[in-house]
Amino acid sequence: MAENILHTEKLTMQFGGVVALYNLTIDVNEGEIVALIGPNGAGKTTAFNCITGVYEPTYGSVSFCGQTIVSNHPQGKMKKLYLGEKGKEKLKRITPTPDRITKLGIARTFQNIRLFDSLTVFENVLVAKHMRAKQNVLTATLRLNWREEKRAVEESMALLEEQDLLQYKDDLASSLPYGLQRRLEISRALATEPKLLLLDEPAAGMNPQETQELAEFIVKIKNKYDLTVFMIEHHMDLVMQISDRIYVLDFGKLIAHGTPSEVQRNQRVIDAYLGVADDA
Amino acid sequence: MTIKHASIMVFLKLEILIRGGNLGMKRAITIILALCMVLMILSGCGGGTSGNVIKIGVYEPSSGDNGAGGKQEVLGIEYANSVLNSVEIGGKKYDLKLEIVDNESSNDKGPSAAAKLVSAKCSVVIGSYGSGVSIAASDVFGNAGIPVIGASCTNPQVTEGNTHYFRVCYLDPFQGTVLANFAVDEFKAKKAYILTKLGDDYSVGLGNYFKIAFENLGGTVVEETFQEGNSDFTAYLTTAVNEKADVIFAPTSTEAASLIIGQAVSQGIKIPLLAGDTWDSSVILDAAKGSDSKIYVSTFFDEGDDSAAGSKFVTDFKKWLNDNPEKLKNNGGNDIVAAVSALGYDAYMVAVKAIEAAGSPDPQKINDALWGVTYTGVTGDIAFDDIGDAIRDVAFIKSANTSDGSWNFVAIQSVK
Amino acid sequence: MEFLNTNLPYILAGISVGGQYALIAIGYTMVYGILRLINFAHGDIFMVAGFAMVYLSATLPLYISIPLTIIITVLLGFAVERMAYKPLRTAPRMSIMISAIGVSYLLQNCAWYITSGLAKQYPTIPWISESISIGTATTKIVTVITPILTIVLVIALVILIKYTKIGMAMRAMAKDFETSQLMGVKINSVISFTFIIGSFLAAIGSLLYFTNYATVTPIAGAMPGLKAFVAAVFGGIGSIPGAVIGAFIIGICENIIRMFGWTTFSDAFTFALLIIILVAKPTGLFGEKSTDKV
Amino acid sequence: MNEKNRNINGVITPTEKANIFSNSLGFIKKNWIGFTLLASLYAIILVLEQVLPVSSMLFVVLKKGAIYALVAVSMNLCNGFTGLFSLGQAGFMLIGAYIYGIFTIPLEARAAVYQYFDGGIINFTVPVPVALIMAGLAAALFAYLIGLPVLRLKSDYLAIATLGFAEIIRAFFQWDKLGPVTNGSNLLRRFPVFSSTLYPFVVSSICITIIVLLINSSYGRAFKAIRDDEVAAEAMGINLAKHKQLSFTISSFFAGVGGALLAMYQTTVQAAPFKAAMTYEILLIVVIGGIGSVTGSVLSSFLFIACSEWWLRFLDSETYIGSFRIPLLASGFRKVVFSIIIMIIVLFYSQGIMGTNEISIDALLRFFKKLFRKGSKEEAT
Repeated sequence: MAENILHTEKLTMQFGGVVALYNLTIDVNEGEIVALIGPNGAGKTTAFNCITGVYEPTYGSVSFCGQTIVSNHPQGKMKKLYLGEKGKEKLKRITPTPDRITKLGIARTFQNIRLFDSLTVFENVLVAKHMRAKQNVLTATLRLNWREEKRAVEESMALLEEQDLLQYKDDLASSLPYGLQRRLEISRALATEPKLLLLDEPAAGMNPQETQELAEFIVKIKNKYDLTVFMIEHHMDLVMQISDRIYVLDFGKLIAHGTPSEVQRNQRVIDAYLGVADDA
Repeated sequence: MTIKHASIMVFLKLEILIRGGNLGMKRAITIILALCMVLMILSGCGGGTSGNVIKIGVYEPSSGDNGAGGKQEVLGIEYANSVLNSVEIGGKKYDLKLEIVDNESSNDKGPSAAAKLVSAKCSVVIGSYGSGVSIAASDVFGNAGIPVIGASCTNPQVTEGNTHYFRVCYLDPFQGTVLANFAVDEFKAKKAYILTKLGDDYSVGLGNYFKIAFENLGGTVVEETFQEGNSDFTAYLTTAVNEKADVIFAPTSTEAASLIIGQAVSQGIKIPLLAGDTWDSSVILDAAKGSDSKIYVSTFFDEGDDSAAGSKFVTDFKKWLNDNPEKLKNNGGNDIVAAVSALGYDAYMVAVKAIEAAGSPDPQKINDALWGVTYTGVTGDIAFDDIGDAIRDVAFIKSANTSDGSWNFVAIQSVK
Repeated sequence: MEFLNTNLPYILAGISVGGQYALIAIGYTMVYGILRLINFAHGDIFMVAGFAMVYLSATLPLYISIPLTIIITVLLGFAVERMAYKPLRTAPRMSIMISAIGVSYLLQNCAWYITSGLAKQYPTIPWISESISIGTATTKIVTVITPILTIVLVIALVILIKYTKIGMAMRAMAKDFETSQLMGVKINSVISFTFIIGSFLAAIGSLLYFTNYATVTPIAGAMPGLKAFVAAVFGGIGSIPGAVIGAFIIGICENIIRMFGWTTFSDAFTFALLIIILVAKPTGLFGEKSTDKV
Repeated sequence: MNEKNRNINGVITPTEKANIFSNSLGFIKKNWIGFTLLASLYAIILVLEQVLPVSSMLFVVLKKGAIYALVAVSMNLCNGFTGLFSLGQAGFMLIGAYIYGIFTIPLEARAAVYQYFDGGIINFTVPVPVALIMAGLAAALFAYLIGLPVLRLKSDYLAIATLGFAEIIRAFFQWDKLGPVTNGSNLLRRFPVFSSTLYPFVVSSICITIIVLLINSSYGRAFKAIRDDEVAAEAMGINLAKHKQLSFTISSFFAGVGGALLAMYQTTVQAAPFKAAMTYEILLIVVIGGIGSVTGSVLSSFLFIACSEWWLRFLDSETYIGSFRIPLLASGFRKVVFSIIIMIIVLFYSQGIMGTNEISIDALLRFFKKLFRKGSKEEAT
């Protein structure tokens, strides 16, 4: 089996009294396309946010390529709740900011597209190159970083060309049609040179045909850039078609896990999606 | 003119360029706005000395902290102008015209106001009430070679180290010493509480000189400062009481003064309040009227002055005020003659003397002539020493009559 | 006891000024609660109330000029909202804030023009301007009345917000602007009502404040306004009891600072307090925490 | 306006793609029109100074306008391009002005200036350019320290906290105990000042050029990304804290330099005027010019100063046409009119003069070409 690239260990997230995510343990291996599915409010986006450092998880850890990147141990009341008698368990507390995680090689897109609206399509991609460039504010201002800049521009141009966005390059990101905005967001994520790409509902709001195109697109970029893809998706066609494995979440808990066909047959999954018939 | 015109045209075009294509309301408004600006430029470009007019600049605050005092000073100048509005030089009659700007009592707005006077080609400038603004604008006048006659700016730094600034009033070291002497003589004061306003050169300076003089006379002082815009003085006054001060010395603007007096009255504080020339204003009388507070100020001029020049000035000035409701309003709604009005009058007269002596409207010549001018004004004899300060050796001490809201003459105090 | 005797005046002044800040702070906190807008012009509305009283009482007896002052202030608050904030309801928050700064600039300059920038003597209101002695301290009656009146008004306001329909609408809007709009809350009238209450309290505050300090200037509203805002933040913006407690704390602390002779820093202290609270507990003492949804 | 014209000093248009990446020499080569314009601007000012009397109000406006342009652009960097709503500008200008004053007052004048503090405790001076840089650095240092706790705050809270810090700074500089250094609350004066209008122009234009370079650099894009969407920017690997801090500090650096220039213009320095009202004034300039537009800020600075100091001044004096006194004209009316104009702009032109657009050389050229073409067409018909 291929090497493990992402591992979450008992990831738990609590907002006030609401437990949005409970003891989530998942694995994503290199070169896979893994999907995370579940009904609305199941905690899928919360899981992404914990992995990418947007939220600090209440408990649990995330490791990436064998290195622990997020880890927390709860304090006070929470400690009793989550650690229980295993209170002696020693966890190093690691709470990095999202930019650090992106730098390590995890890129993401957002459920509700978050582009830089006042920047052009080209600049949107260029921004993602910023962190990889060897420069400081002085060299950048005085244009002493022109080699870096040149490289960033060329790479961004190449990327745009590949994604068929080149013709829109000088348009404002906000002026693009919806589908292209999605594609731009993914391109922008690719520009950060990730190993693992997290896609948060990439097919939201798309018709079957567009979804089909997206499926091909995801597979294409996965192969081209040697990526591992971990995605949240509602479109079952898409999920079933391209994912190698599926994790199913419901009310913050993992209820099923397996290949698409296994999951499809799983009764709990069916219940979660359709509701139990005599649910009083 | 053409250049300015062109610049505005460019702006107009740019506007059209930017909003190009978006015809309609906005564009119309833009064009109207731009046209207005062109008109403004046209009107802004008027002026300049022409024909037989000599311009006397008036650089005074009519707004801000010192607005009230500044206005009274301007009144004195305007009155003087109404008395004497022409001068004959070399057989040719020149009209004297006042060019009044508002320096807003502000050190950062002052220089621009001064520049306005310079660009209006004034031959000589009078002002300002408030030492800080005077210092701030000093260089603007200096660089343009225009002499300035300060009427009531008492801080030594105004005239020090330059040759174009003169003044007709006495200085803070003198005034501070006078007041310290008065405090010791009158009240046998051992301890004084000094309250000054941060960032006000007049206030801080006078407070400092009072402190030095008072300590030299064997007293002790407690000092505190307040910030601009402060309106709660109860805490300060409580400190004064707790420190068992014999006198409170508060050389502040009239604005703060009325707050201090009002709050002292409501706290039932009986300690005598002492202050410098700024407090010689009807604002103080209004604030103190009907209370039992004891307020003493040193000043340049006393309304009850019985010298011939003095009493004539007082009568005529009051008449002039009462004839002009607008002016009366600027004086605070009554016809009490403020010392700064008298000083403004004298400063104007000195300026006219200098113009006559110079025999020319040329600022440089007036500047040279000023050193030798002597004049007997309503506030006493005026002649300048080699720094440019009027030579003065007495100050008037007045106290507020709280029953009828007028000033009582107390003493003519000089330095021992 | 000796300590209390000598320092009683400071504490009295602190409580009194705290009450006045509280009345202004409520206006800030309610508007912020609903519109998420720092109404920078609020302090200036307070100042205009002062001037209105000065000019009205010059010609009219007090029993007419006081209600008239309050009405004018309320109308001004209403007008400012309608003219300067309503057109920008969908604009970014920064533009509304800038509009607020613009209104503040305009009001100050108008006041400056009308009064020529001169301080005006505030009329003496009989009884509350008289002096009384408390222990060793002598002060105006208004000093004593202020905190009492403040607390009475705040209780009335809290009741209004808790038990009336419009109060409920206000709370709903503070929680979720869009949803309450969808639920049929007439947002414009609720916002206007908020401004009316804020201005009304500011008018009362100005009556008390200027009776205490006797003169009104065009910039008289700026500092109390800022301090009242700090008080609102300190107490947790959006929370009325928070604003009141914050205002009293600031008023008292400010005077205690003066007691120690650190007068230069009495204003600076207020802001230092603000920064400390913002850094340590950004939601203030009683504010509610909100999590951004990503 | 067409999006393709958005960049000053040209970031990317297809034809330029080839030669944009080169060293600074290339940069100059590419922007030769801009530099020629700048040089001719200097030349015009020089000529004007020879032709017009020194006392002309035009120079006052130009000097103050240039200084305010720098300060406004620096504020725009922070507020407009990074989306940090900071209201501490006056405080940083104050630091700049004081540092400049303190370190350049000639030794022989110190006794007179620090008259209450026995000549002060600093007994050396530094050359003017060094002092200007020191002024900027000192402001930047303060900004850095302030930024550490404050920049985590969100929009309005950040605004009010920076406003508060500016007030605290002002109180500190007026503190008696610091008198030997800052001269307490008294005036600092007699430091070297500029006499030529060219001086503030040159300094300001250098500084603004640097800011423009920064805005168009990789860091500038990162700033704009933060402004547009903090969460997404972070997800793109942009370190929020670091970049906000950078923008804030750099903005303050230039505000400090602007403060020093203002000190030179005013010839005296005192802490009192550097209060919130000054920050509001600068903020209004930025808004009028368009938040996020450098050329807008520059343009509106000159307009703002010209209006407030010059063109509208006639509103302040009572004017008679014949014997008819024009109503309303009296001291203070200027400011009322001025604030009404500002309110109109804020309410109806909330984008300001320029919005987020810039006047670029390309756009100007195109504009003139179009004019020309139009002209020739008319001739033809």
